Amino acid sequence: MHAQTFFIAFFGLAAVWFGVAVFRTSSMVRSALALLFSQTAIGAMFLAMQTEFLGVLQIMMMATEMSIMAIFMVMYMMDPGGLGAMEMTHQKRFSIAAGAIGGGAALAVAVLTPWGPVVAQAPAAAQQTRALGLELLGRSMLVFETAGVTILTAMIAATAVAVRRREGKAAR
Amino acid sequence: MIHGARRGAWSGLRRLTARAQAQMLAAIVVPGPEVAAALGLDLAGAGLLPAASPRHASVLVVAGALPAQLREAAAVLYAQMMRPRAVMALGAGTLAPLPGADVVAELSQPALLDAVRRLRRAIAGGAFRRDAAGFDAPVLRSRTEYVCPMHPEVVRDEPGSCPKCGMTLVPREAQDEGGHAPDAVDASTGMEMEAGRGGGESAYTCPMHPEVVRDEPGSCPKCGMTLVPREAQDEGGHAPDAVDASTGMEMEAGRGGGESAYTCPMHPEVVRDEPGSCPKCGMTLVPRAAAAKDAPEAGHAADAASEAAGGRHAPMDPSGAEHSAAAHTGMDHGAMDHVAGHSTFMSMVAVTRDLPRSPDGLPMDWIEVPFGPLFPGLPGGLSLVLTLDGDTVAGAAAQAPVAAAAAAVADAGGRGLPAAEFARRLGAMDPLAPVAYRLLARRALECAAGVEPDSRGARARAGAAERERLASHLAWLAVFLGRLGLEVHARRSWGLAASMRGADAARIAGLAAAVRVLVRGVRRTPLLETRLAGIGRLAADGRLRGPVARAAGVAADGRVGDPVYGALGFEPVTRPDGDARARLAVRLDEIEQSLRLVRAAGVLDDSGVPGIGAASGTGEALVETPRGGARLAVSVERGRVTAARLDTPSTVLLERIGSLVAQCELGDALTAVASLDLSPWEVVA
Amino acid sequence: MTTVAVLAALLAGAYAVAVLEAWARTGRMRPGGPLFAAAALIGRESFVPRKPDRLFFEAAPVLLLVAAVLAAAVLPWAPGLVIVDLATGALFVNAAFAYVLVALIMAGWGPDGAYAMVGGWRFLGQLIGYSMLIVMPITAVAMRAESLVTTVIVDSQAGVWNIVYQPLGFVLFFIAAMALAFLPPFDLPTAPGELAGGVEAEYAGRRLAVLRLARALLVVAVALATTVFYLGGWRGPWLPPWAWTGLKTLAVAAAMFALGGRLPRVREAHFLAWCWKLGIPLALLNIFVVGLLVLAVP
Amino acid sequence: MSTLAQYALLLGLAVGSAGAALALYGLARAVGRERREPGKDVPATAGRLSPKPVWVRYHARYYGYALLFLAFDMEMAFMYPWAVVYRHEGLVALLDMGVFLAILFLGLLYGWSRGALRRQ
Repeated sequence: MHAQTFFIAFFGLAAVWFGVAVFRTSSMVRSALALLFSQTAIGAMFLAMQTEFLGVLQIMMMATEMSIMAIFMVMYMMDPGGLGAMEMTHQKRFSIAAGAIGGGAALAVAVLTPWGPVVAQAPAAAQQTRALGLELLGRSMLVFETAGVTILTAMIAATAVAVRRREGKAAR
Repeated sequence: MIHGARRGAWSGLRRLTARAQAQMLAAIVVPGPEVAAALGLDLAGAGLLPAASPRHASVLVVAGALPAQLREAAAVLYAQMMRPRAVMALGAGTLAPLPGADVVAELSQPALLDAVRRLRRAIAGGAFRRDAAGFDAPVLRSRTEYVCPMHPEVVRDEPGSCPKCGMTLVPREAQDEGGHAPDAVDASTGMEMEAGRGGGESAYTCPMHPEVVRDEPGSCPKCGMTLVPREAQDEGGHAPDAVDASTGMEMEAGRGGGESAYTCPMHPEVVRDEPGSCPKCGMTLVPRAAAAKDAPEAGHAADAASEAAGGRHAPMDPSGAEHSAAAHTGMDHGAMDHVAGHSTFMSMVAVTRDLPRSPDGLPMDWIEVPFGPLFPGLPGGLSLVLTLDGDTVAGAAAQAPVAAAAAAVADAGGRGLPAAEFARRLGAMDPLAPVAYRLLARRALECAAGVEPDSRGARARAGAAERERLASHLAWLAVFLGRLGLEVHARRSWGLAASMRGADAARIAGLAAAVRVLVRGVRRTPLLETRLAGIGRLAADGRLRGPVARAAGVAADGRVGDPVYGALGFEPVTRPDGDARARLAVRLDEIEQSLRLVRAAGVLDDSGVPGIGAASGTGEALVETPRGGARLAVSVERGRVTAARLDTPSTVLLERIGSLVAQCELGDALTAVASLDLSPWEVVA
Repeated sequence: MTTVAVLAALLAGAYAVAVLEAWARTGRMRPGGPLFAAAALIGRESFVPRKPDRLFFEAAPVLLLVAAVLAAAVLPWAPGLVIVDLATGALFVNAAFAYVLVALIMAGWGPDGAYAMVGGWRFLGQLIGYSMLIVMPITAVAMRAESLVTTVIVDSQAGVWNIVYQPLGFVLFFIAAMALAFLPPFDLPTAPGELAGGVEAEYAGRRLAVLRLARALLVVAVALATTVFYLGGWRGPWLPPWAWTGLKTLAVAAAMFALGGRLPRVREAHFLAWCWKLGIPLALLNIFVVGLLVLAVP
Repeated sequence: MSTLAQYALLLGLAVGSAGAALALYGLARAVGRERREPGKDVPATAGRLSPKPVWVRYHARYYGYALLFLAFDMEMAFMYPWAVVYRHEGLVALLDMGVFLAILFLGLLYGWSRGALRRQ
């Protein structure tokens, strides 16, 4: 139990540390990969909390998605290597306020929501995956299919933007 | 003992690794493996492993004499190799600026085998030594030059002021190739000017050691780096894109005299007399004068600079570094804040306005990347610089720094050269096709002197020319297959190409079966046709010659109509498509064809100097070299060649590279260039 | 104990793979070659280019090594002979393989050299092609096994190996696995003869040694994954189970090298087009067919 | 072995592999130090010194694929739990996932028709 708490705290701090690193560097690739490792640390936190499927999924998906984010940042940002040591932050006061409010709201939800009784023992990891599958095909089928439609919308929107660009009508 | 040893005394661990390194010799060949093969060297057969990058190589093999430019390039490669490193010189003359050769041998396969043995011993016993010397060469040193920020044409070797405008010249790192000034220093150009106006005193500091502050340009006493103006470091944020704009806008702001109004980038209706933030969105207001100029980010740069200028007057006190840091921090809260904020998302259109556009309309930075003169997979000596837009080639500049043709021909002027010497020089011009060029000289001289060539000799010379074509095509095939990753076939091809040198008809007949197996194997390689289709398409026109023209459907062949070849049963090979696939097919067909021609000729002989006595006259000849028809016109006076004009196939190919690779993917572009089989040695300037 | 045994097996596999790779490149089988190569690399200098992203440059080989080891850690050599028999093993293998991309991007970006950078971003394009062809066939394998546990997946092949049960999935996975380990003809990021070493171009000495070791382990991991998912893992007559796993893994690796030496390097545009216009529809078809089979044959 | 012990072992392996690499570096260090020489630290470019930085806006021509890939990657999150219970649920699962994949495939076809599946 103590080990579990220790690792949750350790990876939590790692996630925060990498999260800070995102803004402390002027290199776009570093920034993107710092975000990746922040997300990986969150995945490790999930593992420490014994939610195996979620944790491994997080660790897997973030690697590719953040790498793709890195290439898009390198494509569109000025000076992606950070050679000019450009200051990356702006509107600091506003951001700090927004961050504080957002963080406070999340904390409030976490603390104030009645989560119900604590389960003494987490279900076995294989059982979790099964239960998730049954949930997807049972109660949450509509959510699942809606997710499909949402993804379709995203694909169409993304393609439409890319295609318009290709024709050179609006090069943003 | 080798020149490139690591420093240190022997220990057990070092002895062990030295022995292992003697076994694993990864080699880089200069000028290139195709030259080595033409000289009859089979490097893989001698146990040298190919190295993709100089970082992986432990031996630099010099095959044959190198022209000065290639020696310099080889020195750069050598400098970038990791110690312990060695130089093996095979039949090479001068090596400078390379250090002396660690192993010297003549140009032959047995000598190479022996040299590799000696090199292994030398490395096993000399990879470490206490007194290992460093390596330096002029080509590796960068010098600092001084340019005027306003007049780029003013370049001086010494610091000083511009003769045109009186401004202080700013330092810039420069290489012999030119144009290598790092962006951070470029950025200083704009800022330096500002400082100059602000009082003329600027401080120079080391990018690595901020505590080093000088009031003169120079280099850092700690690390030797060029000092950069302090402002450049602080203001580096605008590098590299906003620089030009900021230079211009600076003047604008200076003239404006500070009476500009401030407006919000998002809400143009918000106008204030003072700097501050927008009541609607909270963003920092920007000066309207600049915004109206449609280059707002530049205006900010200027604004930021003038705001911060007070705090940045080059202090010479010991707390200089601290002072500068304070100035920087101050800017974070104020001016710098909106500069950065602005340029990251607000005014991308303005910021990227001057960037080059790709065909899909996206503004990108382009970089110039050298792919030569010593790039593995391209002909050694071909200096190719590609402008890359991501992984796509936006432009190309190809040069042949090793082109010797002009020199060989020009030297024929004046008193003139004896005919034999002229033929020898022309033959030595291109290491990839010496026989064809000797033959060309001979034919032209015979024509000039009116000597009738004897038919038996002509037949033997045709046989020798075909042997050379065979070797040349096989070497090209090896390079080409190697770059496609077909290592198995490439290896076989190298061995065959090297063993063609000096082989007689019987030996070639013995090798014919292996050559046919190779050709058949390449033809049957799955996906190869798909891989090459459509790459490097060149339409046939009157100027293209050789296999490249024949792959585009034109039977441009100097052998057509030659009675000697007619007697041997020659028919030109053509393919219609004009792409890399067709070039491969044509060369494969020609390899088989040359085998047949060699067998039909029976005797191979290219010796014999044309005996033209003291004849005079002019003559012209055309010989089909492995790369296409080469034409030579000579004027002979009393047995001496006084003038000569040479036209070679590679000259035309070199001109086509630019259009050939435009908008190709990088790998396709390099494949296209490689498929031409261009010989930089025979290019006529 | 199990951990030590499996790690030893992995190292032995990496050694064999290094011998195989040298054989594919030079045509000569030198059993002692990798030892010499390692000893030679240890004794050579290893330079960091100037003004690089030093953190990336140093981290890339180590990250590649970690990714390869972790991927192999959840794959069984015999019943009980697996380091971690994770409940989501098949998914975890994927997760570990995803960091190969991260490592190569770091190695490409780190040295601030053109050849390396092009190589790194090329591999991202390559991943966009092969990634779905790793994930979707594994899904079909999991459908049959009703589990993501790698040992259960081997057990599910008791009657018929998956190579027979879902040959389409095997072919797709095999090709994608080669692309993942950037083996020829999918060696776009390193591309000897085309990019002068690509992401490897600036690495030398000890860092190159770690990079090469990691790459060899990665090849072992993908070959082992192919064995476990499609070739019945440790199943086979006469020999002990671990020997079967070892033999099959080596055979898969040898097949990959033999195939790679005989095919020209693909063009990135072709690879992406094939993967998306042919591979993904086929992978979905494979899932559908396996779905019908699973329901039809209880 | 408990799941937590499994994760700890995986973490240990990761740290151990990194440690092994560092040990190798230490061994190599014992052989000798690098020697700084002019030109050595410039990235190797075929025999020409080119010290200019290459970290600039990089045009990746596969961004059309990349956008579709993000969607497909997301979809895999649902595929694994589904695959595990597939046999148990039977026809319902097949139909359910069939609809889901059909929707996704539609997206692929749309992208294909608009030219996202090619070098831009």
